[in-house]
Amino acid sequence: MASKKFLYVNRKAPHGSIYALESLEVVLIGAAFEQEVTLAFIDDGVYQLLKNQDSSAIGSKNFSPTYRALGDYDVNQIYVERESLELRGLTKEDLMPLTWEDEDDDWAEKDSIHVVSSAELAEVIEQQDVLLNF
Amino acid sequence: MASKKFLYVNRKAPHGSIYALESLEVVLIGAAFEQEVTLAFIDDGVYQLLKNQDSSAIGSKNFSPTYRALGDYDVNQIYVERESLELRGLTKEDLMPLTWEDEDDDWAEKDSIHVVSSAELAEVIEQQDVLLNF
Amino acid sequence: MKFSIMVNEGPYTHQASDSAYHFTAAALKAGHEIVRVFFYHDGVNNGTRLSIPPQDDRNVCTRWSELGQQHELELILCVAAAQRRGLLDEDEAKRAGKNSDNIAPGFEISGLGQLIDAGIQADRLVVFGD
Amino acid sequence: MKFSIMVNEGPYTHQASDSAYHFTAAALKAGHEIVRVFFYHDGVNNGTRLSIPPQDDRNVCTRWSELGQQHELELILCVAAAQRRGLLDEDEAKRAGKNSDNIAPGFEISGLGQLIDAGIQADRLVVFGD
Amino acid sequence: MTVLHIINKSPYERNSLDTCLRLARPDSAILLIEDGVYAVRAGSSASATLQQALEKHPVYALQPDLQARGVPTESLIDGIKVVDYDGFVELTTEYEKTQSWL
Amino acid sequence: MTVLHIINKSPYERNSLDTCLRLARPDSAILLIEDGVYAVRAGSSASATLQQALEKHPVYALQPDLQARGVPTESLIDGIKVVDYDGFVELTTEYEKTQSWL
Repeated sequence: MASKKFLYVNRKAPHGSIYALESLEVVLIGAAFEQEVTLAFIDDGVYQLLKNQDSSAIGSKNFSPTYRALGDYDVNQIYVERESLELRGLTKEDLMPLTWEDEDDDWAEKDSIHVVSSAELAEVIEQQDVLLNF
Repeated sequence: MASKKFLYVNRKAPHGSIYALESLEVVLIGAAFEQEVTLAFIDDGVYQLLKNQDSSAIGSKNFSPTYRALGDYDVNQIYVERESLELRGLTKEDLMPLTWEDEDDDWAEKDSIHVVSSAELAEVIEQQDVLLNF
Repeated sequence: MKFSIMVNEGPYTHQASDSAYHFTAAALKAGHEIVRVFFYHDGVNNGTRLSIPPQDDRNVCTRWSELGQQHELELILCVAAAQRRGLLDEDEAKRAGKNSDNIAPGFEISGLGQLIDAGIQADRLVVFGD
Repeated sequence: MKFSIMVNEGPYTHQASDSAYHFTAAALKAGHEIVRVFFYHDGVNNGTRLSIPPQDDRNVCTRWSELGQQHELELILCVAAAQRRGLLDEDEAKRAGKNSDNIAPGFEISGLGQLIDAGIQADRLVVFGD
Repeated sequence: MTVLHIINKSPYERNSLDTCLRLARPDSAILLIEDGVYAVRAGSSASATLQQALEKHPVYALQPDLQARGVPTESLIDGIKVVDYDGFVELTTEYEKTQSWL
Repeated sequence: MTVLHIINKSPYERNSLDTCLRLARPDSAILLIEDGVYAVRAGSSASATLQQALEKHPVYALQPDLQARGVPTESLIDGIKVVDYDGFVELTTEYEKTQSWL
């Protein structure tokens, strides 16, 4: 079966609704399918990657640490739209560091997060075969 | 039991979601309770009152004519925010005519819809006892 | 003070039910009276006894049942909203010729009039939704 | 052409399920193949057999069942999403010690892998949601 | 690959149309469905945004959703094409993939 | 009667905060909960709106929701008061009714 390029488009804030958590569940399952996987975080979706999230006081599942495991699942193409960050007064430093180890480069630790312009993200979208929207 | 002033605040467009229809169901039931009832239509809520809605082609319940029955249930205080209409390129003429018959004025037919400014609507909100939000 | 609570969204999907739960628990702790918790729109989905959340997550539905039993709360699902969405008690299931029902202990199905009445009886009605 | 459809919202509350239904019916009418309809998030609530809509309204859940049986469609409810929200088939109900189940004829509960597979198998995946 | 962008939200309620326009490339089209069709009315504050969209993309609106909402065809901004569900299906075959801005 | 206005939506996603400010009278207060708390961050594009709000109304934000979302207390615009669920209940008793801008 030919490999397809899957893009997960995340546009919703976490905690207020379940879309972020259930999107992450698809990504983790999907990682087993040997397709090319890319994640995009746009609009309020960028809030999913904020540091220091701790949902213990609202009693819901604390899924924020799971993003850091994505690298181990070979999910390391993570695009964040710069315009969305800027509008919200955020920079890359406000996001969790997400990294992966490059097998082909002596397991060097590399950054999974690419902060890109709208124009660059539009190209990423263009290259995909399947778009899943959350 | 003391009579209370109930305000139904409608801010969502009809058809895309069920809130408008289920709000109307509360209003109709509530009309039997002998409380003072006022309806406010703000933001996309003003679309609920547009003329010529016909949901037959999407196969969902065509509840738009029900608004015209509100007068018969003594629901005749209907406030529409002017700013919300204007932003959407609408005027009162785009809305269904909603009327009631005034028992104390020889059953004269009167207009139920009051198009008001934000400031006037703020005063209407101020006067209420219970706010129900849809 | 007397509170009524309205919950407009189902379990897990929106935070509304969680926020309403924490608010209700805090109000009870502060000694306030809860006249009624009224579940409307998708809120009726909080009343299912068939939910099986993951073990590392809270059980939204059971939690309402337990708070209800502990404090003798009225947990009311709107009948019209519930029927549309497939939430039934034993009586209604029987009446409609359905071979099973799914509402959880402590929840009751009743009419929309209970919402208006909740607004009349309480000093404050607080609405949680999407 | 081969289509897969994803439905992310429950019956009645959002139009997503209606739009997906009309789209699927139109695609079938045009001679296209539907690989699978995958119900996720609150979309799993479309799979209940306990819904009793008012007589003057469409029956969203039954309509999916019927379209499915007519065209031998795969109507898949995501198991994780379904368990959270209280949608169970007989096997799962038994396994979890629940005394009733509620899924409608024609619907099947399966894993999230079926969504990925739907994306792989189909020429087009169309998503309907809120 | 060409994209059919699907917008189902009112432009007054959500930012999906704006975000779509920021990220849609010239060879892609826009389809307004559900509450997305409220954007089509000439003389509304969303019409400037839609005019902009029309300069770069074909824009379609779903007839059954217009009809349900009482948006008259004669109120439509010039250039918007109206389709039914059959046309919706056809559009998804003409473009290589769909992006639903939920 | 005084009103406690409750905002549970992100200012980037919905217009509830803007509408609330248009319709809130001076003797009313604003409480940000759930995704509404994203409005509090100094230096964001919503901060101008919130500054405006603070000139007319007491503004509160719910601590458990700030914490869940990783919004640090030191990033808050000056003047916003932080409350927990007990404080939320207290606020609803201090104001004569609540308006949830769903």
